[in-house]
Amino acid sequence: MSWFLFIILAVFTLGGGLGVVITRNVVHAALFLLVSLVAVAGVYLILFAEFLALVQVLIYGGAIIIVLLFAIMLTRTAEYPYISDNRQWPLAAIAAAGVGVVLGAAFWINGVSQSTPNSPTFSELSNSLFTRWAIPFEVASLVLLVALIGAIIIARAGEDSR
Amino acid sequence: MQWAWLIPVFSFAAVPLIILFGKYLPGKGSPLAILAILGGFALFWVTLFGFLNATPDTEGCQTGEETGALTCSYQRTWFEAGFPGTDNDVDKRVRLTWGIIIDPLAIAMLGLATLVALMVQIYSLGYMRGDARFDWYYAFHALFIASMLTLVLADNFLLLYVAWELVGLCSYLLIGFWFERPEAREAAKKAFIVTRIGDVGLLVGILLLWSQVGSFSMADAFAAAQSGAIDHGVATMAALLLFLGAMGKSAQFPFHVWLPDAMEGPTPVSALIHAATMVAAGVYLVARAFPIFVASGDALLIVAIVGLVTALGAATIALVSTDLKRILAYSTISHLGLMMLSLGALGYTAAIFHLLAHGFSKALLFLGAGSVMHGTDELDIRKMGGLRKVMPITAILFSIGALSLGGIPILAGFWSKDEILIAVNEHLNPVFIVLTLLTALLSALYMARAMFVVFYGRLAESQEHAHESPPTMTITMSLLGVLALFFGFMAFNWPGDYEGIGSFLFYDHPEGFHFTWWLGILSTVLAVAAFAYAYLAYVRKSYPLAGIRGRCSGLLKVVENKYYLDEAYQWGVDRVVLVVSGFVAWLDRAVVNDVGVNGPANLVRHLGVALRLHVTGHVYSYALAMALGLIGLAIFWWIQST
Amino acid sequence: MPGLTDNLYLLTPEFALAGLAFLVFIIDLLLPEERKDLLGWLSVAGLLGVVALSLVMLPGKEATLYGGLLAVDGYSLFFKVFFLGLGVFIILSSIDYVKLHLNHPGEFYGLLLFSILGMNLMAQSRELLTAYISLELLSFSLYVMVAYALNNAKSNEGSLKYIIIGAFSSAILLYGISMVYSALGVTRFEGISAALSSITDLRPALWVGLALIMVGLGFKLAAVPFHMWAPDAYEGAPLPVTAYLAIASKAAAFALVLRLLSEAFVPAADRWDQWQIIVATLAALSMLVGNLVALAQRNLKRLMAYSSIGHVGYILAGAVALSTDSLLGANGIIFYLVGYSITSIVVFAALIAFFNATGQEEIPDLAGLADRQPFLAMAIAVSFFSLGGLPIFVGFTMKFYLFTAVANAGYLWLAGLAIFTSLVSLYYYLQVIRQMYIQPALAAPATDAADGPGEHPPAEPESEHTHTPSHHEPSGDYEPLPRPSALLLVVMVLGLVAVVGLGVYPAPLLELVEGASAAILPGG
Amino acid sequence: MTNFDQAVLLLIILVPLAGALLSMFLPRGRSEDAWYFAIFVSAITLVLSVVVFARYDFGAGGYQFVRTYEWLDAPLNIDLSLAMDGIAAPLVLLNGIVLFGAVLISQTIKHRTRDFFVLLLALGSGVYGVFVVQDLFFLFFFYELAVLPMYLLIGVWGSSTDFGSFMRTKEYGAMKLMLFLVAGSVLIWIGILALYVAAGQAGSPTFSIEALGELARAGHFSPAFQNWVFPLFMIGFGVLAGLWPFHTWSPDGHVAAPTGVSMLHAGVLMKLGAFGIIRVGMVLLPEGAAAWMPVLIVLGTVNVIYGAIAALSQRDLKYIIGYSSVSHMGYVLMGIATLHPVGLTGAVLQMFSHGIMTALMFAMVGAIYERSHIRDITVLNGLMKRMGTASFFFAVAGLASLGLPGLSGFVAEFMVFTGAFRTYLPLAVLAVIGAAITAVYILRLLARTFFGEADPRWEHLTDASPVEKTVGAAFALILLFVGVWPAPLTRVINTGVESVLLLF
Amino acid sequence: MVPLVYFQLLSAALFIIGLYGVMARRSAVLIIMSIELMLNAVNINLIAAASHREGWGSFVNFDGQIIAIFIITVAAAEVGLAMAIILRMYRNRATVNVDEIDLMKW
Repeated sequence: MSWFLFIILAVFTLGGGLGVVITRNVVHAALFLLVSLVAVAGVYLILFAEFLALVQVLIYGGAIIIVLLFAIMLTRTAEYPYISDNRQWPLAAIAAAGVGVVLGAAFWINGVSQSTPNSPTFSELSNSLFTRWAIPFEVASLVLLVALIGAIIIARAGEDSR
Repeated sequence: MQWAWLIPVFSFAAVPLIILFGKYLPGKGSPLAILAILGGFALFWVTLFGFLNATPDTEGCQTGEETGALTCSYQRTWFEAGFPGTDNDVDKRVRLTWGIIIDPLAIAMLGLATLVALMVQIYSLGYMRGDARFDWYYAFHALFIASMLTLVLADNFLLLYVAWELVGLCSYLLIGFWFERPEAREAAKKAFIVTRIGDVGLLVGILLLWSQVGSFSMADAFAAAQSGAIDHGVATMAALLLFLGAMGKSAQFPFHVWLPDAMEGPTPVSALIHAATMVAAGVYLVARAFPIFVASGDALLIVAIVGLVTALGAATIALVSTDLKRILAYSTISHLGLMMLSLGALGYTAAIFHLLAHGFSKALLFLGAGSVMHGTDELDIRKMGGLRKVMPITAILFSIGALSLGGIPILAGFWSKDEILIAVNEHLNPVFIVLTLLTALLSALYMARAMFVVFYGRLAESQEHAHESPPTMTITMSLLGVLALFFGFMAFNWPGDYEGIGSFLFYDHPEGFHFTWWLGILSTVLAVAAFAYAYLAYVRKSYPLAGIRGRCSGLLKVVENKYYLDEAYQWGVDRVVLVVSGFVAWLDRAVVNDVGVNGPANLVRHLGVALRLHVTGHVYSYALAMALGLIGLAIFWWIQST
Repeated sequence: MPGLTDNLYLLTPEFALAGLAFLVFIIDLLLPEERKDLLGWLSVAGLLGVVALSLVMLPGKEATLYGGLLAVDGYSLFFKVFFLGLGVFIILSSIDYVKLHLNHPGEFYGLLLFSILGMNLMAQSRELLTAYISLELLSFSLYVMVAYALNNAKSNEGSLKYIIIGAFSSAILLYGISMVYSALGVTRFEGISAALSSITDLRPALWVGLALIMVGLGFKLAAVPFHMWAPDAYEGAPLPVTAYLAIASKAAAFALVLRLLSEAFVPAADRWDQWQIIVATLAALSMLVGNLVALAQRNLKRLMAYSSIGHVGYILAGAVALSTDSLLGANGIIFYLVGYSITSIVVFAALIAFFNATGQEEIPDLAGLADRQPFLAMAIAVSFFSLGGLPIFVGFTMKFYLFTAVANAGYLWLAGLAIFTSLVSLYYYLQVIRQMYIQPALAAPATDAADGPGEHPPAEPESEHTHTPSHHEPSGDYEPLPRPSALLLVVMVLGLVAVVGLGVYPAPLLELVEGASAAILPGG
Repeated sequence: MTNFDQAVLLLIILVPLAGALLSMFLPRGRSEDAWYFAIFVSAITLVLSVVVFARYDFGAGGYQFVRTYEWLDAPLNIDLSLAMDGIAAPLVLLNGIVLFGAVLISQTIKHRTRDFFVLLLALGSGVYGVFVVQDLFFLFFFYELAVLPMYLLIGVWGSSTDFGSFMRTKEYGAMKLMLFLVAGSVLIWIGILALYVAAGQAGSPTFSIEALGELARAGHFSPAFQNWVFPLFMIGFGVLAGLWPFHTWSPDGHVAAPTGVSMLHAGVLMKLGAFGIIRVGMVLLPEGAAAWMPVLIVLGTVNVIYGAIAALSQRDLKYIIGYSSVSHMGYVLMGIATLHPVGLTGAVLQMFSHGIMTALMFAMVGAIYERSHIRDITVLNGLMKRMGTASFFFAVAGLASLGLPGLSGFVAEFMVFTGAFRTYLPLAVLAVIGAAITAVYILRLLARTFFGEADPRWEHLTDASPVEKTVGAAFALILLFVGVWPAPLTRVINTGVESVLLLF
Repeated sequence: MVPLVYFQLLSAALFIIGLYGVMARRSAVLIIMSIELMLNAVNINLIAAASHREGWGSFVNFDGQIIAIFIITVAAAEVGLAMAIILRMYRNRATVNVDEIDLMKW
């Protein structure tokens, strides 16, 4: 059963991913991305990471895809639907394959260990997040703040003095 | 006698004084120089009598083990290099000394040098009057004679070399004294460079001896040579190297080319160079280092051959030269060759005797020529004639010199030349004596030619305004004339204490005066015949010279062009030295610099330019590079870890 | 976890810094446009306050917070003060520039303060995620600051490239973290080091993961081959930001890398021996590529970018010398960082002054600067000589120290290569000095900057036999530049004093440095 | 030891450095002030140099005026230890003299005068430092300090020359010189690091020359190690000493450099290289030195001959002197390579003698160039008529350089020949021949430029200024003094040479 | 149960797809999307490891999930900021194609 789910989700994850990097239409790419991200959320589920699955769907599926779509709309150009790869894509493919071989080999040699996935409860997770990981958490909030301020400054229209 | 070192010091001391204060002194400082050399001359006598009275017990004196001759020497340390306290170990240390040697050879040379220098300096008062650099002239002069005197007195090879080089420098300064004239400046340069080439040999020879003996001291070197401590081959090598130096200084073939050109200097300077200083130094060196030459034996033969070739070749050129001073110059070369020949023939005493006799005569001749120049501003003998009428004193004195050098009996030159003939006859192959006699004949012939053409016959029209020289010049010439006349008698064993120059000045064993009658008569006949012939040819004009000229025109041309030696050297300098030098300079710029230096520099820079292309400006290629780096790093890391 | 937050007060400086940043944002809202430079002064004052606070509170304190996430020790104190000091100088150098050329000064200073906070945390992190988040705080601020010249296409472009490559390398770094985590189950440095020294059959996933982390950090350091963003970001960014990028962000990255290597890798001596060669390779590549490519640059910022890549190579070479036996390597790196930063501050302060006066930033524009504004020329020349490694400047001493450490670690070839590339670097530094001192000031900007050895102007055919030395008397027709502002002068003078002072007598600094490195390499 | 003795070596380094720093605060624009101040500073250093030389006790020998200042403790252990031995003493004196002369002669610098003297004094300080420090770090520190100002000194105050077939700009000369010297120091640096590491392996990591020397004597440096490290020093320092084929920076640099800089550079700076080979290479790596000396002496001989031959066909006065420096430094290298007490003494004396003579030549060439703006010997002629004093002093220097007895060059060269004669006879002969070639180019130069008819083109030239005359006379007198009585120098040098050669 | 290694391989595959996208795509927006794929690959890896890691170490270690939360946060911020910059770029240059964005190179 979990094998079946895994394969299905893996197909969607990778298929969506491939769609993102292969399709010639940007909007399609964003939708492929959505497919992939949701499938990833599914993967989280079969790993019993329900909270993460939730976060994934909310933030990625909800926020990030929307931002991306907005950006696509705002930066629309005539060739956008037919955007293609740059000239070095064969090299890129080779390099990516190389990285894949390295990573795959590393994981594969690591060996197949049988164990049952389990997951912390929400309260364990949040407890840890706000005690042990409090500092990174606070810093992460500052990161968000910085991104926010930056995005506002940079993207605000009508900045053309000086 | 210990104070003999002051002889050169007087003159050395005069130099800076004249240079610094000459402008403000009466006579522009010339009296200083003359006083200095006068002091030297006086001290020479003191030294001479001191030496005559010296015994092996006198401080610093000893009798040579082999020769039995008395030698006195006095040293002070100059400086030391290397480890202290390891005396005479050539690998540890060298100790250099100031030292003087007083022996008959040195004394004879001292006498010649001081006297001739004194005469020349007094003579120059008149000759150089009014010259813009009068003070410098006397300064150089003083330096010149001081160096020569140091050379003569040096008891070690290093000091000798020091003085040797200074002599070379002074000849450079004096030959080029009128440096505004390109010929003078070129001649000076030539003199310095040519002699300098010989000096390379001298220095190497000195160092070779040092490395064998462990000391620069002549006494040590001679002792080693005589005791056979020096290997025969090394002795020959050293002797030849020393002789190389002597060849340069004494203008032996093929280094003689500088001497005729050296005529570009003021004439009194020529007198000094030719009689007492520069060229005498070479003969003096060979005489001084005679033990080494003797130890070698082979070297002596080379000396003799070089001497003979020089003597004969120069005599032929003198015969056809038309410049009065050049005739004298070639004559000097020829006579120097004779001296060398004599030394090579073991005629040590003869050579020195001839050196002295020739010195006085040649000084006289040059001063005479200077007087002629002073009176006529002319040196080409073809434009002269009959000067006897306007310059009688000069004419007489010049004639004395010419006769003396020509080998007319009872004059100094006759006796000394005769000694040489004897030595050659005794010790060398018969070919040598034949050629030596030929040289003697030629010598008489060219002297006679010069004498007759210039002073006798009809007074040339252009010379009518000529006048006799001032007394400073004529008086000094007269003194030299007296010496040229009577110096030859020094050879005789006079009654009393004086036993002849051969017992005063000797190598190996004292020799009394001896005379080989057939040689004496033969040489007399030859000399007289030459003078007679010249009289007929140049004064009476009764002998058709043109015929001879016509018949030997080819030979004549070669001789007139001085056997094309100058041209050969010029070719060598232009085509070899300058080409090599130009090549090296080009190499340095085009290869070493442009390829060897700029090459790598450009390579690095172009590498930089090429390498920067990897930053394409496209962000995806940055990512690609990172990915490739990632692969490399991961694999590298993995491999390292297992 | 009991006692997890007992020592929270040790983070007071960080909280104060964050507070200061918020204060700046708030006051920004209240100030009128023309008084915004007060914000700079406020930041400076605040930073100095935080420095004082740190110096009062922290010396001698040794503590680990949050179960090993953060360390408060001599090392972090040293870097804290160092970063805050850098911040002071950067802000001082930027006040004029910001007033003249940039909008939104309040946010500028606020972001700068946040990024300093990020740097401080980087130096303190003892855990991969904390380090990563701190690093992102720094990076995000920098992304924004690089883009701060909003209507300048180059600024946009630099920022875009920077953020793309930054995010890309973040992903790689994170993947590395995930692999380390999946292999070991820990992300704390001491856990990694314990695992490295104990586990006998370590797994490839760990190796590859660590390699990926090095790639991610390599990006931040701009080590070859992860350096290509740097020239573009440097060139695009406004000058003070370039300075900040070149100096502070690099120093912070090294602070992190140094702690990571020292605490995680070096104690596992056997492993570290194997990995030194990898670091050495990166170092060698960085020196070579950085210095060689710098030869071909015309833009001053770009030149500084490549030169800084070269310097990264040297410092990485120093990392090879890290060992538990000797503090030489760690000392060398920290000393080098300090020296390099101070020297670079002088360079950038001078460049900012020059830019403020002329708006130019190409090398040929500097022609005749020695006549037009001698002090600026002197400042640049001195700091370039220092960067080129010549005495009596700190550059010489720091290089000597660092290379000695490298050689002492058995990597004489690497030290040799470093010395050689220093020579190469001297060439382009001299080219700039040449522009300033030898080229006459021209009315039109000079034409060709790059003729060094090897390029002769074509020979004049008519110059037949004599050579004609040309007399280069300076023509009087140059325009003097206005004096640099007092602020920049102060920065430059202080910097120069430090450059010379540390070059002549670095002992006091090295004592401090030793305290710092002893904290991360207790065995040394 | 008096207090003065304890502080004098530090003072001798610090005085010019402090002078340089203080000069920076002189008011800009009044060039005379900077000159006067530099004269003041360099006069003090000259006095210090003379005093320290005079106070050196040659009877006792060894290192004197020893003083150590803590600079950096463990783990690097660098101390500023100062000491002077018999080899350094004459060079310190030389630097004092030449620096003073160079400052005096730089009266003609009117452009950015203050900066010029700042750099010049810094250069002098670096040179002093190299001679008197006993620590490799500081030796290298001062070595680089001496090199550093050269770029600007040549680049800013130099002159570019078009030679028709090629061009030498001052930028080129300065850049080439700088890169060359720094390239040399790359090797030196590597060598120093190698020594440090080797000392560390022997148990006591140190940069102290004294401590390293003890390690060397104790045999802690293996022959293989010495054999590969010594060439680093030999070539590295050799670059500065003009070692063939790394000499080419020298003529080009001199052609471009201003007078005072040429004087200091050819006069003193090139000696740093030879000094480094002795002080570092030979003392610390005796076996390596012994193994490499045949190479060095061959290169030295090539220097002598090659430099002389190349000088023969140069037309630019400064090129001639530049190549002659290459040639003369060849004697120094030969003397070092003989490993013979006399040869080595000769080498050190040659350093001194060449320093003075070449400085004098450059000073006089500078005087001529200042007035005629030309240095082409085929164009200049008859200068003796117009610039008698300058010509005279130039001739004196020229004669010293061709090894005329009575001037210092002879004594030094003679000793080098002597040493070489015992060890490498054929090369010694070649070197003597080189000296003869020197005579050829010097005389050719004198004949072309100074003698001959007065040229109306040069009628406007005035003779040397009082300052130039003073410098010329002083230098010429030194040449004469050393040539006539070298003992004051040699007895000091002997002690230094002895302690070096006892290692072999 | 699916062994850990398959999740890891899935993550690796997604990672290299993202990697390829970054290197091969022209549009800056698509590059950002590819980076998001890579980050998701990281998260899969982390969460899979965290889920299979019971009993390792001194406490039940679910740090992987925490890290994943942070990553998602940062990723969101990153996308926001990147989009702002892309937008600014578009306004200034009227393009978001990275192969046209090469004012600065070499």
